[in-house]
Amino acid sequence: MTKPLLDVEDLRVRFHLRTGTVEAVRGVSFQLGRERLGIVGESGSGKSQTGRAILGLTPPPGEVTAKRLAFDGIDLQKASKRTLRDLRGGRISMVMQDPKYSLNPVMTIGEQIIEAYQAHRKASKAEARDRALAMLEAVKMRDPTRVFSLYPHEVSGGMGQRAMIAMMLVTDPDLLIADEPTSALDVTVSMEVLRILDELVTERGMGLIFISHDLKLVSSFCDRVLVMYAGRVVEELEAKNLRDAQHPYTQGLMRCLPTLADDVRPLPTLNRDPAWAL
Amino acid sequence: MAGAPPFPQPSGLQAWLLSAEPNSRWQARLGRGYLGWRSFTKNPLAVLGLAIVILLVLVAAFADFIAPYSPIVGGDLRTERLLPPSETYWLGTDDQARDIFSRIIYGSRITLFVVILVSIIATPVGLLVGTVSGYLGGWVDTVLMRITDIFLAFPRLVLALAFVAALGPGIENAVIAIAITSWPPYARIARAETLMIRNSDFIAAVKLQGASTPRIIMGHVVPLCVSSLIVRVTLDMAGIILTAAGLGFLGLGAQPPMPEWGAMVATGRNYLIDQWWVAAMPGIAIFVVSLGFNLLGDGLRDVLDPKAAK
Amino acid sequence: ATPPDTLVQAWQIDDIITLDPAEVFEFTAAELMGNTYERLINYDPKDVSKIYGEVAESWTVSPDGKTFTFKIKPGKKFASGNPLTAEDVVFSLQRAVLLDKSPAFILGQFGLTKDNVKDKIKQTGPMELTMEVDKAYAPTFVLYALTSTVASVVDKKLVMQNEKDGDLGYNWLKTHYAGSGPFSIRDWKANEVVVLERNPNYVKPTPLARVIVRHIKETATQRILLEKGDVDMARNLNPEELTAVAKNPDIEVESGAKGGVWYLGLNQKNPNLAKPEVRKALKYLVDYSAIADTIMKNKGEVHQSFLPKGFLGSVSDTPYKLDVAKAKELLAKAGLKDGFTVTMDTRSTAEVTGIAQALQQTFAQAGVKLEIIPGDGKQTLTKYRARQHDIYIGRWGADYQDPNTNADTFAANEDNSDDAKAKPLAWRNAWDPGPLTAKTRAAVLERDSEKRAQMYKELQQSVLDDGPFVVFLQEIENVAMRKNVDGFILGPSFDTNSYAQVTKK
Amino acid sequence: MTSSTAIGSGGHDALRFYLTKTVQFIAVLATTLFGLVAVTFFIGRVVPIDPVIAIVGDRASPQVYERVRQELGLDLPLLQQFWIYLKKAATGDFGNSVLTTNPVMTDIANVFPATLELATLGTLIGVVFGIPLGILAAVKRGSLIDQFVRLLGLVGYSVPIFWLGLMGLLLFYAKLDWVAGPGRLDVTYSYLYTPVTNIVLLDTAMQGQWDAFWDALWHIILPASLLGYFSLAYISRMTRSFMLNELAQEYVIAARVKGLSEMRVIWRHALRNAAVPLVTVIALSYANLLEGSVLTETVFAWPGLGQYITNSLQNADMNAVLGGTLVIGATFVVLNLVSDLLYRLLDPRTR
Amino acid sequence: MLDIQNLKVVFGTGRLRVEAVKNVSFHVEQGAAYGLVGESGSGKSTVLRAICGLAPITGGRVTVNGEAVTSPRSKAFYRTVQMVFQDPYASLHPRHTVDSTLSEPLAIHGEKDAESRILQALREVGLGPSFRFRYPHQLSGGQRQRIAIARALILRPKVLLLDEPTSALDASVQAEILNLLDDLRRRLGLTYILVSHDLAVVAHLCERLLVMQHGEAVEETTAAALRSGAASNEYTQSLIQASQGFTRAAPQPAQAPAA
Ligand SMILES: Nc1ncnc2c1ncn2[C@@H]1O[C@H](COP(=O)(O)OP(=O)(O)OP(=O)(O)O)[C@@H](O)[C@H]1O
Ligand SMILES: Nc1ncnc2c1ncn2[C@@H]1O[C@H](COP(=O)(O)OP(=O)(O)OP(=O)(O)O)[C@@H](O)[C@H]1O
Ligand SMILES: [Mg+2]
Ligand SMILES: [Mg+2]
Repeated sequence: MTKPLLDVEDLRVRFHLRTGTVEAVRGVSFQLGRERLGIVGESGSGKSQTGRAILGLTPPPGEVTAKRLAFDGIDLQKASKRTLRDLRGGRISMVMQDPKYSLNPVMTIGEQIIEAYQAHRKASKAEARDRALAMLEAVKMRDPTRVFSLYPHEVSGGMGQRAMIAMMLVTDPDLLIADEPTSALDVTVSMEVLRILDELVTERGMGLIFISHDLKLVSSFCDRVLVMYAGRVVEELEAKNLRDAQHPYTQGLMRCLPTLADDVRPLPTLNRDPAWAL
Repeated sequence: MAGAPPFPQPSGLQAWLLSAEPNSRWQARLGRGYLGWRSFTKNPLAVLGLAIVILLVLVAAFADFIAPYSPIVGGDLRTERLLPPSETYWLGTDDQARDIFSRIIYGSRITLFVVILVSIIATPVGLLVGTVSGYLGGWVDTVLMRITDIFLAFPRLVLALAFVAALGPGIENAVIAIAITSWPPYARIARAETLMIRNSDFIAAVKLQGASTPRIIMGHVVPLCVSSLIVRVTLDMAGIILTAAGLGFLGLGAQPPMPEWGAMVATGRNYLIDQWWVAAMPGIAIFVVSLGFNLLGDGLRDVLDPKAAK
Repeated sequence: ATPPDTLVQAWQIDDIITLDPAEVFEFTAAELMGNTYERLINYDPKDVSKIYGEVAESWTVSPDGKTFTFKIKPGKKFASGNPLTAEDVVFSLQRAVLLDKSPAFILGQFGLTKDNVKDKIKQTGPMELTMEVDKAYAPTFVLYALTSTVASVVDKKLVMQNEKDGDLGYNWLKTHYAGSGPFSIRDWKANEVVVLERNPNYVKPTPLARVIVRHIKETATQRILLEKGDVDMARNLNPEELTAVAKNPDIEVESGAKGGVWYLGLNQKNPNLAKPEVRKALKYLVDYSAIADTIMKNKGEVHQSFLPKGFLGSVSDTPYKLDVAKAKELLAKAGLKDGFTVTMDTRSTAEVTGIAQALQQTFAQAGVKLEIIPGDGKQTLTKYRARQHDIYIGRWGADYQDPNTNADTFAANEDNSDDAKAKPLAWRNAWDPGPLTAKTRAAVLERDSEKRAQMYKELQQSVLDDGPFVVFLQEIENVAMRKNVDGFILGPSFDTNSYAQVTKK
Repeated sequence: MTSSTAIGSGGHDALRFYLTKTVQFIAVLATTLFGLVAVTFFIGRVVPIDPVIAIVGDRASPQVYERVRQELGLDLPLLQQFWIYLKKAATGDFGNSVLTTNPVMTDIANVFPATLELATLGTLIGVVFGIPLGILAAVKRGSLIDQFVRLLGLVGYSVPIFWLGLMGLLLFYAKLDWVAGPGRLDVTYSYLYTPVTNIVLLDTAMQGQWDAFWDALWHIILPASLLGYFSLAYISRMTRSFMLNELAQEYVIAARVKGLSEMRVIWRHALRNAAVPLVTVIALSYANLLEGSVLTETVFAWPGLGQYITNSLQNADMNAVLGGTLVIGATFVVLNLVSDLLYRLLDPRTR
Repeated sequence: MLDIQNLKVVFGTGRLRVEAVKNVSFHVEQGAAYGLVGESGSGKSTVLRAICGLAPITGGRVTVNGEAVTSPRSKAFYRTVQMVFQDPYASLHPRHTVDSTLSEPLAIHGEKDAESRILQALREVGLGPSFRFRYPHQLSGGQRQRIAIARALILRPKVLLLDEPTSALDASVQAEILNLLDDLRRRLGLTYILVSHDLAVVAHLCERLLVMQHGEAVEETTAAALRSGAASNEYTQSLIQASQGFTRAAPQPAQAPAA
């Protein structure tokens, strides 16, 4: 890792609300190369907000600060709107949790993919179409031409999620942020989707941030894992070492899951230590 | 909770109100109200709206003390008629040599009366029809919605006019007529809302407790539709005042010499170009009050309607 | 701006429901009929007592006073080109009686009925006809009746060409024209416009080629159009608007007294109003001059007897004026020292409501609480005709130029029972005028004008003293017009407003 | 799964779907109209105005009065009257208007196009200005422009229309001379063309009477703008709220993630979705303009349906009132249907 | 305790007809816990909803305690069978406090003693009296689910239908709820039917389970069999596979994803 693809230092996201200020992300730092980085943590621990802040998509009352927030040497905080827009979708993409809500319901899947492509590449309609079809094929869509002209509500969750991936990868980005890309899907289908993502990373050398609350999944899928708690990274470790995590929080999370393998009863629960949040 | 505590440390009464562990129903309710009030007061326009409405109520209550002249008995027709605003008559006088300011002050009572009466007639009707129709579905829904459609498709004026004609003119009947023409949209809103609610798990849960349909509608569905209806009704207030004015205009609303604002504007129509104040002053009053209700409605929407408050 | 050969008027014409002169009874339509049809005889709008032949060259009355013989002017032509002969006149008069529409009673009161009209009105030569009446009426009474719209001469040939199912062309003429007046009616679009065009066959062709009447409901709109010069005349301006436009150097306001009076009808079924002292007290509780000078400025002048000025025998005395003390005294005498509450059915037009509120204030000074029940015209009228009102505030216009028209309704009531056949105003207010009925009947038979005038004066005096009518204004009609319009005649009745001589400079 | 059913839906299914829709629509139309007729008819009987007086006037003799009463069938039992009316109405005969003596439908054919013309142009103006304003307000929520749009809307809600109308006439017609005065057309042009549709703009344009066309446009622009303003007030407000709703959706974020320009995100994505409920709003505001333009029509001497109905009602001209009410009701139902169809067209989920 | 024979549930008609459940049969003894697993849309929830009358029974038979259920269900039925829903955020009325949510069933059934019963119910699900007057928005997801369970238990039912009671919750909270359910069953002698897509959760709580796919019962098996990895059915096998986490060089799954 000579020069990291993404360099984040002391990232903070605050929401100034009527009821006070909520700090959703509190000083997250990490570096990312061309690898699979997992971010895990409980609901509300700031995983999604971290991902969105990188893309500059923090919703309105939010405020983002960071000591450093650089992508491939480009300072994302100082970049012009134009540059940001070119980066977004062009070099950094994001796959979101639920295809049901994140695909525009009134546009066909094909249109949406073409649109993403044409936003960044000068291409004729026909070229873009070919490219979109190729992309649909790349995500193992069985009948790309048919899916191309379907509306989001006409495809199943798994197909939708694959369409979403196709849409986000059509421009060959260097970095993909996947925010719980499979949690809306059935287990069997989600394995399919993960396999596609995995192939893309290994074949294209893309950087991947994989956000999930499923530790089992992250440990088996990613190279490296950040464990977040209350807006902070409490532990960072190699995925395969997750079982040997040091932090009691991580340990607790690992242990409280029931497994097929052994039948622990009662299940151990997590005793939150206020000190973790500090 | 992630991050810093959302509220600055509260104290005393505030703490009691905001307690996450209320000790009684009352405390829970008040606490909820207080939270709503807090988010309401953060919106200066909504507060302005509320202030206007409160002012209206106060003016109506203390009209006797505020108004310098009689709203009914005019001055000398020869010398005090159609005078422009001056120090004696702040807002001028009308064609019957009456003080427009005093009339507006007293008119606030009628306005308030109309607005309140229409809302307490039309809202429950719309609410009931909408929730029952939405909740029961099937042929009940078809029949009720067809009726609603008929009333919606009716030229409002025809209905109101005919109704007033049947009952005889007068402000009370005008109010009933307006109420009759204004419930259908409320029914529609309530129905749409009910359709969303009726398949939700918490309704399924009460069903599983063996609750009867009326109980579910009244105790569980209606409370959730009320807030969006309240918002809609406050937003409709201006329209209601103006419709009352419109009926007054056709001689079917308030009876002369009642100082009903709409009727005053209507009279002023004859003097619009040269004696502008006769129509303009009550017109401004209507505008201000509508503005008040509208702002209030917008503010309430943010507090009561979770969908709109994002 | 308007074309120089066209007169454009802004006018509320939504009361027009027919163009058949045998049926027309509305102010607007009557005026249009006056300008488009001719009658057997007519009177000089400047001096009502001067009667002249319009279609008739001359006439004679038989010694027994029952047969009138008319000679028709030769060489007259209808707008259609058909010659106008005695046959047309006979047809027109018979037709009016046979159709028996609202105004038919004007002819009917001389004993002409559907059954006998063919015998009573007869053509006696190509240019001569006779009409027989049932009693020896004052001749002016008969002649004035013949000046009314219902006696207009229609083009028999044209009308009968359009007859269907023996309707005497009624359904056709409702929306068409078959006359011989200065103008012909080219087009009528209900609630929108009426277009009149010069009738080239008229004896003295009109200077104007066209008269266009636009229906403008809103008076303020009429005023704006007039000031802008997009109409030449505005017909319905309200008092304030008249005062305002009068200041405009390009506009002048012409006014003339009309044969209409404003009155309150006091229903005698109401026990309070039935007391003579109360009736009188109320007459003292109207601020006549204030109303005439302010709310009804330019629209009416104080007048208290039932015959308008200009009618034979009209009384112009105004004995009553606002006198609260006197009214209180009278009320006390009636046992109503603390006043009483009474309702008044009021048309919800600006002027009526204005008057009503002014009355409310003066009545209140003597403790009479007047509650106004607003309603639109037809509604209040329905109630009035059913004798369900307390007080009705209304306007009464003369149907023809003879004093009998008002005496018959204000001072006569043959049968005061609820199901009476005739329902004059006296009946509507449940008033039995006693001997006044007989006096009214006698007056129409009096052939001596002087004596006849005296009889009407007495009738008026009686009603003024004791009747259930508080007459307070005589109507004035105003026309605001551009200065360049000349020659418009504002006659004493609505059908005598004439555009025949109008020119535009 | 959903996808297979969607694909499986061939032309046959679609045909059946539209067939049932049509049948449904006719049923709805019929019941609504029947309801309207029934209610109006019986209202007509309780109105305390004697329809006979409206015809014969105040001075008619008792015989005339009685005869007319019988001619109108008012002496028959109520239900029988209703039945007779229904039978005639079914054959398209709505009787004659008492006031104008024409068959009611002829009258309405004359006045309705005038209102239609006005309301259509008004809605057009409302849409053309209201939607962009609403979008702007939503995008810049809480900004000055948002407040401005709100104020604009409020004024639209709370100012009496006749006041605005007369002020508009005074300013733009009398003082500034920018527009023509009240009425539909200058008298000099009224006889230059033959009325076919009775929509003056259409008739004159089709007959190549361009001077008349411009004059008509000149006349309609002020009242249409006025109505347009009221529909703008409503449409902009609704647009704002729909847009706020859409802008908060995930797919909008997804569109931003794609790197689309803000313009494209707003117009192509959010608005395209907001358009779905907006269609209904526009249809509704159109319907409101159609029936609610009475006062505008009065001020601008516009011979339209609103005036016609009011006038008829005040004169107990019940045939005319019934006819007018039916036309408005039918329009309402048709507008509902059209917005339904558009809804279907705009939202693939409902197809 | 509970017997389902050839249950069939059909929604809608014509174009909109969906056969959500086709010929499903199973039997649950008193005091047992029975699991239903399967992917999304396989009809698990529908089975539960059909049992308690929230979905129509188009065909087949449902007997509770030896008696066939009636439509509409009798009040007595609701005292026997209660249900806990998947989403704790949606299953509580947003305008009702915990107190009114819990007193509603008591009021409906005319139970006295509401005060103490509510406090007891709260205690049973491990919440103190301080939660009594809170609104749902003042509770965390896990706490809400506890309230939902308390509501289901307050009428002392014998059968509890659990529709993915933990799938909306974080892993740590899931553990708490699972422990609670386990504990309650033992203490109150309840009968459970648990729906989940998570094999591990079902195996943790239930002895026997039914695997469902496309509305049909694919295989009935036991938790023990699952743990040992024994499954006769390919689909069950793939479910077991997937529950182990991601495997990089895994063979193509036996069952293609729905498309
Ligand atoms: N628009 C917003 N306004 C206020 N607070 C917000 C907003 N969005 C998120 N937050 C807060 O920020 C915190 C972190 O949220 P985030 O969405 O990153 O959590 P997460 O780790 O992705 O959780 P989940 O697993 O539930 O998706 C939460 O406490 C949340 O309440
Ligand atoms: N009320 C309803 N109307 C029509 N179809 C329905 C209805 N409820 C469920 N369905 C359909 O029935 C099928 C089974 O649904 P069900 O909710 O039982 O699945 P599930 O196994 O519980 O899935 P999940 O794991 O997503 O909860 C689905 O195809 C669903 O679309
Ligand atoms: Mg998240
Ligand atoms: Mg389910």
